[in-house]
Amino acid sequence: MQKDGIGKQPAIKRIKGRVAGLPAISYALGMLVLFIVIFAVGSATFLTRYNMLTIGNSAAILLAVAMGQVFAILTGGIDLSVGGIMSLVSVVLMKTLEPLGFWAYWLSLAVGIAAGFLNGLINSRFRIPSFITTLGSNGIFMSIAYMISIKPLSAPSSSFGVLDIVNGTTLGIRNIMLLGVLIFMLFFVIQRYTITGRNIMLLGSNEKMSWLSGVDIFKVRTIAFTLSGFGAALAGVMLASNLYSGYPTLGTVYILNSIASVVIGGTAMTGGAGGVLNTLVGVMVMSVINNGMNIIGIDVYAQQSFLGVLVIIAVAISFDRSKLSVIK
Amino acid sequence: MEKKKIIEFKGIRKVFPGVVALKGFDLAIYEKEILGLVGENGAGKSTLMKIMTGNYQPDGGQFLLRGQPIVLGGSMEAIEHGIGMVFQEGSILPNLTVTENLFLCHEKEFSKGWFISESAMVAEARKALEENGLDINPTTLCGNLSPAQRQMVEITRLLWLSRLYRHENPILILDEPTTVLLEKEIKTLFEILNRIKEHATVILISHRLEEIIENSDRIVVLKDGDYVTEMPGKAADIFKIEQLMVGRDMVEGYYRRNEQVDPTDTVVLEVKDLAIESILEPISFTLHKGEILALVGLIGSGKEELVKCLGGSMQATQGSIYRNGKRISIKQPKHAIAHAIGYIPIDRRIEGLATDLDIADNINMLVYKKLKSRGFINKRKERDNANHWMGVVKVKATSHRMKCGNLSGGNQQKVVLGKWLSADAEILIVDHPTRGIDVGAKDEIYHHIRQLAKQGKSMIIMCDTLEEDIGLCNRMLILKDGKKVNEVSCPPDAKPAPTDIIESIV
Amino acid sequence: GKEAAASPTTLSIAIRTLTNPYQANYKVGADMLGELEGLPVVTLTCEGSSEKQLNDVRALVAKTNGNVVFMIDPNESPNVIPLARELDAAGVYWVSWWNKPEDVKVWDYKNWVSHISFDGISAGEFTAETLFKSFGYEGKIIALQGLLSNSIAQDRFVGLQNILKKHPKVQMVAFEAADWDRTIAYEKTRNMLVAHPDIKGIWAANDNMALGALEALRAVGRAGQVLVTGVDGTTEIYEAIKKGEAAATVYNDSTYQAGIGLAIALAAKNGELDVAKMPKDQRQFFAEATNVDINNVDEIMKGASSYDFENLFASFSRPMN
Amino acid sequence: MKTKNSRSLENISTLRSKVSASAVGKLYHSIPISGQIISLGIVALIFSLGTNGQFLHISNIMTVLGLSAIPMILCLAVHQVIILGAMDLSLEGIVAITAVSAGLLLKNSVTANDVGLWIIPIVMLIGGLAGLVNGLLNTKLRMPSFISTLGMSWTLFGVAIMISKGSSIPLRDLRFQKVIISEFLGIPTVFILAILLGLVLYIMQNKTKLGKHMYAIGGNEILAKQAGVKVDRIKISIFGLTGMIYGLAGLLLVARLNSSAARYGNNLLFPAMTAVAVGGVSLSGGVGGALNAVIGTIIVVALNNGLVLMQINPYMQSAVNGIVLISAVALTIDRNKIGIIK
Ligand SMILES: Nc1ncnc2c1ncn2[C@@H]1O[C@H](COP(=O)(O)OP(=O)(O)OP(=O)(O)O)[C@@H](O)[C@H]1O
Ligand SMILES: Nc1ncnc2c1ncn2[C@@H]1O[C@H](COP(=O)(O)OP(=O)(O)OP(=O)(O)O)[C@@H](O)[C@H]1O
Ligand SMILES: [Mg+2]
Ligand SMILES: [Mg+2]
Repeated sequence: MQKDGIGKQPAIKRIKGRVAGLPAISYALGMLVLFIVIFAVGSATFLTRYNMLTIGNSAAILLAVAMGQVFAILTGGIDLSVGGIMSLVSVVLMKTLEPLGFWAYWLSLAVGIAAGFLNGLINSRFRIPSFITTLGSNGIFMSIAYMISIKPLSAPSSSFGVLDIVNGTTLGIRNIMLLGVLIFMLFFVIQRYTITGRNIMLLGSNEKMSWLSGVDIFKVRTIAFTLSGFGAALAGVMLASNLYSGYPTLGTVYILNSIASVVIGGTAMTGGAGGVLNTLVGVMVMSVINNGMNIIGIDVYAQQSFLGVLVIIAVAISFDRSKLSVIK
Repeated sequence: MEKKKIIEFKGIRKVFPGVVALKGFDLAIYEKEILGLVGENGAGKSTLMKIMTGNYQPDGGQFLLRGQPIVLGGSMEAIEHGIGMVFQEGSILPNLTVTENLFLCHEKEFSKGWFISESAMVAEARKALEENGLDINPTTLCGNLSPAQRQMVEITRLLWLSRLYRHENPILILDEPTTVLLEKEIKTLFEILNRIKEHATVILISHRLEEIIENSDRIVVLKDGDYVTEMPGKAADIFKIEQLMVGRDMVEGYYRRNEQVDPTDTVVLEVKDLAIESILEPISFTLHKGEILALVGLIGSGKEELVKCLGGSMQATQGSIYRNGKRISIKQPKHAIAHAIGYIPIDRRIEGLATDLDIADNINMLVYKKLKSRGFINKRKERDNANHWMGVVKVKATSHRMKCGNLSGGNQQKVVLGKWLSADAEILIVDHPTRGIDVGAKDEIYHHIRQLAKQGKSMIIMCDTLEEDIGLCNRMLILKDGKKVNEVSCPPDAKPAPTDIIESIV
Repeated sequence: GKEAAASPTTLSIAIRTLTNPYQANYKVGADMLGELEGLPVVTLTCEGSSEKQLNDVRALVAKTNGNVVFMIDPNESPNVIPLARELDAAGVYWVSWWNKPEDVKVWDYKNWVSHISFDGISAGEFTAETLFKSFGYEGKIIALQGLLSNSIAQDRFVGLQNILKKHPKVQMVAFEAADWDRTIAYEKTRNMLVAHPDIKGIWAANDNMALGALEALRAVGRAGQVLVTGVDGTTEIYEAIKKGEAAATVYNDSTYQAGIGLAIALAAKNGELDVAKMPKDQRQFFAEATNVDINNVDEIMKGASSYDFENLFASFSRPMN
Repeated sequence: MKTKNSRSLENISTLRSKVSASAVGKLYHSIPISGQIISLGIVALIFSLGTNGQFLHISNIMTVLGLSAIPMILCLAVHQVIILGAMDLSLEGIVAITAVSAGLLLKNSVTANDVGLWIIPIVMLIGGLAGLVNGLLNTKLRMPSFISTLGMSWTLFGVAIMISKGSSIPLRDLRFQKVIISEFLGIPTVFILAILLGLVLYIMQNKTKLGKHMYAIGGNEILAKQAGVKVDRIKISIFGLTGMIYGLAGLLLVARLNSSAARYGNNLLFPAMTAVAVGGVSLSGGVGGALNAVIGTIIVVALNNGLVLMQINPYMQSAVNGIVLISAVALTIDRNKIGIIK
């Protein structure tokens, strides 16, 4: 528990010492359960099937962006362009639904992946910090979306059928949620069981060592940002199908929310620690809080504050400090 | 001559999750002595010292300073009580200048009112550096210094501090200070230490037993977090100490000479006229299958740069490299690795290890391809590979999932070695294979190097001591001022004498 | 459900934010109706996220077991589609204000009672006309657009362009998007004033931006010489009109919007309106907004003494096709 | 392709070393922000050509300087935390709460308050307290500053909305606005104020213990602690100081627009962070200082100004902004100094 050179144990740690031995993620899970209990006690409707599906739906979309985002963050970088990518993807999808039908989905995903690839290329080849790269490219993607359509695009009613493939339900569960589960499994396997995933972790924890050990850091960085673009593209597609619409500011709010979910889950902004599983918990915490506040009827003026305080409490209790030698 | 006790440990215990680092340790330290502290990697030496400086709090027992029980809150408090330490991991901040590092936390000595006088600081820094025979510009960023220079800056800081607080008898702790130093600097360091011993206590930790014996007044041996024994310095017997540390008799025969095999005739690597502008003049040599080639030369001889070119972290300005007769180009480390050339850098903590990841992640990183089954990395294979290599290099840890940052300094080195030994390199370039590693494990590593040679792997080594170079290698290249000056063959039965070699080095 | 009917129906407004006075007044209207009817009121803000708006609505439907009616100001126009489909499925009555794509028709959905909007084009036209009159229909102007993707912003801008076509001697030398934001409007205006120091007026798509532009004019010492116009009808712009620093605004009474929207939805819920039989003119229509300039500003500032939420379609101005 | 690239990188570095050997090179390297100055030069050149010299007209320069004052103050605030290696996202929340407080405490049309000049210490106190909480959460509860400050931002923004009921509060006291829009020797007073703040911070960073220790923490927190740096205390002070400066900026925003609202805090964070990065402050800590913050802000503000002057279509502005941003940084970032590019 003790860190190099860090003398006293903070109070939180001492309390935690008593339940030590549990894997760190269990605190986050415990936190999640606690919130669920509080909201369930606060309102009888919180645990209804309808509301669970609502939470699941919004969590699935946030999960897709955050899954991508976490790869950018694991390398020690950040992806501020997920919002722009989501928006662009949504516009492309709406624009091409009618002529292309289901193929529009593939086209939209390809656009998002290409956007992520571009980020990775600029970041690694020209050695420009990802903060600047993706901040800049976010603007570029938004402008492209504006060029495609200035007006918000809505799905033509003729293509509701195609949209309902993503937006419909299977055996009473929203397809978007099923998609969320698939995306989670995919990213989980990539992080844990592929060499690329391992190399991303290595790069995040010691870049120079990775380079000296023969890791192709250009390639790995590019892949990480491409994955981030892929996650954002998936989220864009899900959201656009969900809202039957696409417009150039659709994804903006997901930039900060995706980063927040990643960090709440316990992934360090410095890279190399945390990952996909943590992010799942972070996303669930965010989604449950957001929904629960409405369900138990927190005054709207107070909601923003309530969210802030809850997030602080959640992280204070559940953040896994044992993996990090410094908390920045 | 009765010396006064200045420090006393009584039953000091320190427990980390899963490890008892110190098991009720008792020791007294006296005024005006150089105390040598030796023990295996992970024996608890650094932990004990960090308790002395207040960086760790003991979980039990008592720490008496000048007869008084005391609890220190951190380095700064320790310094005020006259205890200063040079840490094994180094504590120089790369983004600050030499001056800023030297006087970090003591800027008030140079303040006029609220403001610090930069010029006074630089002047004092220059003086302090000169006193220790260092030719370093006080305004350079420490990130640009060599590891040796950084270490000397730290020692300078310590010496300056001990003077600042004017304690009757300051206590200076040096945790493996010589691992990154050059011969000349080591000599200067010990001259200084022997001089200040007149009014100070010096605690010295090192795995180079020769220098411990030569310079200590008293040697204390630790094993598994416990005090084993102590003996007077100068007369101590190196074999006895080794035996005490390791707990068994060391295999006779230095450097496993008896296991040395003759290389085959197959040339696996040929270097032709390789040169680096203003560092290395065109050099040519060959490396055979199963051969151990030692590169010997002083700093500035160009040997470090030469191997960096082979490893891909530096670029030669001319010349060519042939691998199995085919010309290859190495622009980046990954190219070298693609040609089965592995380079183990000397600055292992920074360049070799991901301290926030666990042992298995570090050991396995080069061989993930072999750990896959059905396209995905297999957890069981991962565990087995990590455990195998941890055994070979004798890493002392609770499990293969222990975070590398929590390992002792020597064990971190071993992890890096294990990682590279496990890699399928046909040619291994090892910059100081046994640096910071205890005698028991050293022997194991010699054995392993011999095994690799027997399997037909070739190696280029640069060792801690000339004796080690001579003992390990089949052949030796001697470099001087960027030129190859000599080539000496070292068969097991006719090793040259170090004195003969030194002539061509200097 | 059946037991749910025993508990009172919740009145809910789903709007964008409470951080600007126009939007904040929605809440006032909703609370007013709530008090009148003795029903609970819930305000949902989405802070610019369409997805949050949809989910918040869903969450409230879940919480109330469907015993709820909505007045919704959709975050973006196409969002009415999922809202309409969702609320149809849940059998919840609702009324939307402002945003709707033209090709989406209210009468294709059974629980979407009405869509009401103020005519953005005519608002843009009125403010432009009044602004141009202030400098005699000859000279240069600059313009501040709202959030670019927003259709109301685009409508108002179309209104401005219509009037520009009418008066060829008025020239729009530059326009910028200031995202409805006062600070951004200030900065964009300061920058545009460097390139075009000789302008005669500033047209803004809402009051907030107009007030930002006004402070920018003050900073260069030209407040009062160059007039600004906005849309929304806030107290601050009225004062500026009275001081001769602003030319005009259009008052959209969001208090009334919220109250009447909820009243219509509630009437449908209570069976007082038979949605299927309502004429198309009541299903989607433009409501009357109040054009404000120096002539009527004092009267408008006194405010509505009371609101009439009984006469559901009193504000009807013209049909929307 | 790969080899070609590494060669071009190599060429750049040999070019760099050749440049640094020359006299010009020495000068280049002796000025810590020379890269950024060149970047500003390039931006100025492009826009002067694009606007027939209007960009470099004195009135435009003064406009740019005047407009850069508030972002500069914010950037000067946030860059301090970045030097520590931490992150501060509470900017928007703290500005919102101080702006609303200023609106309600100065003579206004909603309440009967009028604290006059006392408002200056009051907003700094409010901001400072919020900053202290940031620091305490980060050091004592060991929470990553990224999330603790984000949580603080949401919390304070919510409080600001609650106490202002979401509406804007017009001021009835014109004195502050007068000061803000006044000029001294033809230079906008706010800009002078911002520069003075920059100077104070510059001296603090280079001439005081607090400053030196700040950099030590940014370099490596563990080692700094080992050397005896009181890490927690310094982090808390810096977070507090940063909060105080936010408070000041909140007041200036209110004064400039002569009214206050919670949403005045919106859209301020990213420009400030961009200025930090463009100015050459390493986002991983320990490198860069007040000078970098100042020049970074001027570049960013000049960029926005140029886009408007050149009448780039608003729909395209974010793209042009993005491209120019990336190119400016690509040309000038000192990759050796920043070290690893993340
Ligand atoms: N005066 C000397 N007496 C005995 N051996 C010497 C002397 N000078 C050099 N050597 C030997 O020559 C070799 C090279 O020494 P040097 O100190 O330059 O390099 P090093 O310690 O191997 O490298 P590094 O700079 O990486 O620490 C070593 O094996 C050293 O023991
Ligand atoms: N922060 C820590 N967390 C967990 N275990 C630790 C920590 N620091 C040290 N240890 C363990 O305590 C034991 C003693 O370590 P210490 O660093 O004192 O060894 P050492 O004698 O200095 O070894 P070396 O010669 O390798 O430097 C080791 O087993 C090490 O793994
Ligand atoms: Mg040690
Ligand atoms: Mg040496």
